[in-house]
Amino acid sequence: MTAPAAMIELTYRDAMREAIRDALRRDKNAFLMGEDVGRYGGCYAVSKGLLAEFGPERIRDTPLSESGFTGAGIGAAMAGMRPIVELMTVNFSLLALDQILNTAATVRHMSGNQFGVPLVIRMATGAGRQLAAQHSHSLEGWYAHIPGIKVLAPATVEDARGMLWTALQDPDPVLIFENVMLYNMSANLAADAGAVDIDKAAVRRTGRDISLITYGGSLWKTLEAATALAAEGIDADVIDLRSLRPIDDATVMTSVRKTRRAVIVDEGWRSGSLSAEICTRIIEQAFWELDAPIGRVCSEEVPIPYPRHLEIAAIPQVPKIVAAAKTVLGRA
Amino acid sequence: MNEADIRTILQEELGNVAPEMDLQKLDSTADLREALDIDSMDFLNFVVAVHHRLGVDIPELDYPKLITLDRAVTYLKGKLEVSKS
Amino acid sequence: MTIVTDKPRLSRRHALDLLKQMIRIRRFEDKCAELYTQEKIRGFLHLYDGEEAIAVGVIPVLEQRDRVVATYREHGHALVRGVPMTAALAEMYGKQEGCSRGRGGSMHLFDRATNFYGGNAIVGGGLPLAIGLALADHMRGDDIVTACFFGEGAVAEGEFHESLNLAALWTLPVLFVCENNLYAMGTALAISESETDIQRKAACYRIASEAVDGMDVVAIEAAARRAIHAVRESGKPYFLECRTYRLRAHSMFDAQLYRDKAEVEAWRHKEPIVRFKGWLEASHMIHPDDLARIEAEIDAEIAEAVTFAESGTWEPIEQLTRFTYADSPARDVS
Amino acid sequence: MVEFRMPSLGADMEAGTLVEWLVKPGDQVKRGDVVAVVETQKGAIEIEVFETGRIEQILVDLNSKVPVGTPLARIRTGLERKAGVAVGPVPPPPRVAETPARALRAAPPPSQPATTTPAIVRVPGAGGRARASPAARRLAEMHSVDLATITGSGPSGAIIRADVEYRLVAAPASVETKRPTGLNLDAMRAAIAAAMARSKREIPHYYLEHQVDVTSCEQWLTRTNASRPPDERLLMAALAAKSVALAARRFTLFNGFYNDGKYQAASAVHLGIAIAIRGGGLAAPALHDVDQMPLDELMGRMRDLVQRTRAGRIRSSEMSDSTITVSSLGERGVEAVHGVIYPPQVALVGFGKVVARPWLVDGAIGPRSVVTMTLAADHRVSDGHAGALFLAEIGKLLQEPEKL
Repeated sequence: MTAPAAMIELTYRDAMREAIRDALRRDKNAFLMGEDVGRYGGCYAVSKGLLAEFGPERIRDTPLSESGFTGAGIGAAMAGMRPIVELMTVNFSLLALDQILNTAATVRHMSGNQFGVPLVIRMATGAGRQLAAQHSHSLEGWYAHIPGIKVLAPATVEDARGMLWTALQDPDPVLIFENVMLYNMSANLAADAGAVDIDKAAVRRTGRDISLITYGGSLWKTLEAATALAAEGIDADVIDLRSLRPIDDATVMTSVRKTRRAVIVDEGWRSGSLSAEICTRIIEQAFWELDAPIGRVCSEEVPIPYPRHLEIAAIPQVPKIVAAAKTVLGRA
Repeated sequence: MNEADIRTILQEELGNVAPEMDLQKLDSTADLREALDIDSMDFLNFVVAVHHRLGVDIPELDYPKLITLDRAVTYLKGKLEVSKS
Repeated sequence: MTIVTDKPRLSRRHALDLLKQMIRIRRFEDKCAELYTQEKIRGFLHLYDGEEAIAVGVIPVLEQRDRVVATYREHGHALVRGVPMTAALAEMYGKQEGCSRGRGGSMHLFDRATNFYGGNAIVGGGLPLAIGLALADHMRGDDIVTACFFGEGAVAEGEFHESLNLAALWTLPVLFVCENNLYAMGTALAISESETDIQRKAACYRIASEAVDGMDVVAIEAAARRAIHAVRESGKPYFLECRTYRLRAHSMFDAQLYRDKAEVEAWRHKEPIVRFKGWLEASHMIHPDDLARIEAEIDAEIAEAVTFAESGTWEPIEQLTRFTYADSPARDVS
Repeated sequence: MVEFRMPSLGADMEAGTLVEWLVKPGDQVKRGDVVAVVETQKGAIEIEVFETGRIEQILVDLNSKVPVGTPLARIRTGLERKAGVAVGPVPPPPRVAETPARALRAAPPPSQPATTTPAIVRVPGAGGRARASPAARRLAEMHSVDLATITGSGPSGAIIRADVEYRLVAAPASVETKRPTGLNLDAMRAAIAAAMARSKREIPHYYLEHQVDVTSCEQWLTRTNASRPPDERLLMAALAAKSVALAARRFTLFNGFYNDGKYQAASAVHLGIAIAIRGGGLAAPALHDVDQMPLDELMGRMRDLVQRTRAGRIRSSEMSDSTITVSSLGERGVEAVHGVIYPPQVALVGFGKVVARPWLVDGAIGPRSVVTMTLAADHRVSDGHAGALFLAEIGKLLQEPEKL
């Protein structure tokens, strides 16, 4: 039995920075490009200190030209580089949606497999910092709709540390969504923690009575809700999707077939959301095992408001998750 | 799925096929056709139900092994073991 | 016709080759139009009649290792760059023998062998792509030039300005070739741009630029030699505005309500093939049988391409999802 | 000679209106010349010709709207076609109706799996738990019905609401008392008595008997059932019923109703199946159009009918419109049954039990399986001779079970 690896405590932000540093050290073709990633140290301080270590060529500040530098990332990837494009937040990614959809996701199929785009795009997502409507979107579901790209939602420090390297090895574009509320979260991690898989969901808590299915920033609220439910004798399975495209159906269905009840927690707006897709898949694949309609806890269908009390009311919270679970269990 | 389970399932299905009869007094060694006045149609319905409930195939050649409740239970227990291994 | 004196190398052989390349494009586009009216080619079809001098003048000056990014009006560029006429026509038929496996059609010709990064149907969409290709070469210190072709319509897109800025800011080896044919589909230049002298826009990003008579293949070639040499030496971008004119409609289904016939007729006398052939005849560098030979060779090549496309095969439906991802299995129509 | 046709200028262009000819018969034209102007939804478009030659004849007059591909003029080319290769029509893609993209929305080509909707995964209920729809489960809970005692008729054997409803109709009381209160045997006894009395009073019965070799039926049944799961297996009763129905369609004197002093032949064959109910009781519900019913379907319906009759779940509509009845005493009865006709019907065919008999086959004696078939018929409508032919026909049909 070798001695257990030394454990270190680090934040989600530190873990992502370490992932970038590790990638750039191991692959000379890898480089980071985005607004304020260099001298400013990154809007969320993820890339702080990297400029000094790797220089301006590989920690490349860009003008505010999301379509331009995202397209540049795509071109560089097609020519053999391994770019990590940081789009600061999903809110600004809308200006690069054409490059992501019409070129990155499409060129391999449309060119008859002559050109691929081994590119990683990282962006922050989610509400909770009172940034109001234009800076608080959760649009992972939009991107998870597009064939040709993969979409990840690291919710834990371990995933923040481990997903990037695996994503960089993928021959196709991979989008990584980092919920803004997670950057300051800290956890213990093995000092030598490395790459993790990017296509399997994880069972973060096991229980027999109900399946709570979620991803990204909502994971921790869901786990808190599961603890509250346990106090009332309700034992919940908590599934962290980790990959939003492809979705790990097998893990979801195994859980639902066991518990026969499900609640999906998704910070996107309800209509046409990722939770709607997961609901449909459960009905298609596990209808005969269900004992109650599937519950959903999503953001209210409103532009996210500035005032704190309204923002809290607008997005999923622990009490809402607990209530939804009890309704599904017929014990509301 | 032990013997008792199989026996209850068989009794329930016999109840479906011959609802008019009172199964409590059924002698488990008696020929079902006599005891419950079962004809070939009833017997086929019985085989169909057991097939669905236990998921085992029952070829026509094995029908004689289901003539009494006890023999049916032993036969089906053997079949279930085979299909599980 | 400006006779550029510092042009020692306009040998007869080279002149005939330039003429043949232009006629080859013109007759290929003509055959595409015919095949479109017979419903063999579907979708959108944008033909290059009148602008041939630009592709023929610029692309041969590039090296094999250089990269080319074009637009949906890219038949001429593809042919001159070396995409086989058979594969290009089969692509327009939608056959899997096409250069993009039949999946792209006329607007999306791709060819890895010649570093031809496609047609792109999004106006301006190719510019950031070209920036990225050049960024990779720049970071690796590779002596490679990326030539990026686009129409004057792209100038109105944000991506045009973002890309020129990045190219200059990061010293990227990009040759921007603007094919200014005066019309963005149905919108004349004068009603879409405040500054219609397109090449002046490059100055805002400190990019060297010049405008060239797009109807003079010799002038284009000379400018291309200068531009590509400059890009290769300095690693800096260069902006070439080629002033040309589109003789056919924007696409096949266009009543051309936005311009009058007299204007089009006027340009027919100034188009690159008429001018270059006239100049060659005046300077006795071409004999009548040269032309006959050139046309016969081209017609034979076109006939072979049509036969190749006609006998091409449809990609099986089972392959539908293949290459959505690098490793997606063939039979996965979920 | 070549035809100049209305060109297609776009996928969404079905037709064009020729508004101007720029050439006339006799004019010389060459490839690329503009020869006409066509009005489309996008405006007037000049049309070029791709042939070189002389206009022979104009085929379409001005301002007529014609579909794409319509010949507009004939051109005498005279010389071999210079540039073009005889461009034959592109063989339409084997499975792709129109352009590949549109085909995806067309019916999926045959070679593809029938539909691309993900099949609902048929996973056996986890842990032996009955697979039931929410609707079925809720109803069962309301009436404390044990789902495990119900065989489902839903997809892949799942229990659906209708299955629970049936169970409730049959035994609304608690499970222990096995007597189906839905079935009032005394009332039934009275009804049978009345019918039989009326039949004997009004109908001059005559009886015929006919022994039939059913060995080929038995062998065919054994062979057929060997490869079938239980719920698709067939029984002799089904062969008997089908042969009676087929014969009844031909011998119309035995398939109809006698009312108010006259006989009315029935247009269809609704076969009454006589089913004995344990503890006394008899019912003969009808199966409709048995003569046109495939054997497998007939067997399924007979099994369902027997089970529902025993459980007292027969709809009144099923009781009244038989056109002829067949009665079989099953394996443990006697060789022959001379039944009583159910008024207003005019015939009843009976089947005794199948017995092994020495039988003359091609001159040699050998063991054969034999059944005694009987006919009770209404002498007001038919005579013995017709009855004999009717019975013989049934016997003949039973010699070729595979044709039933």
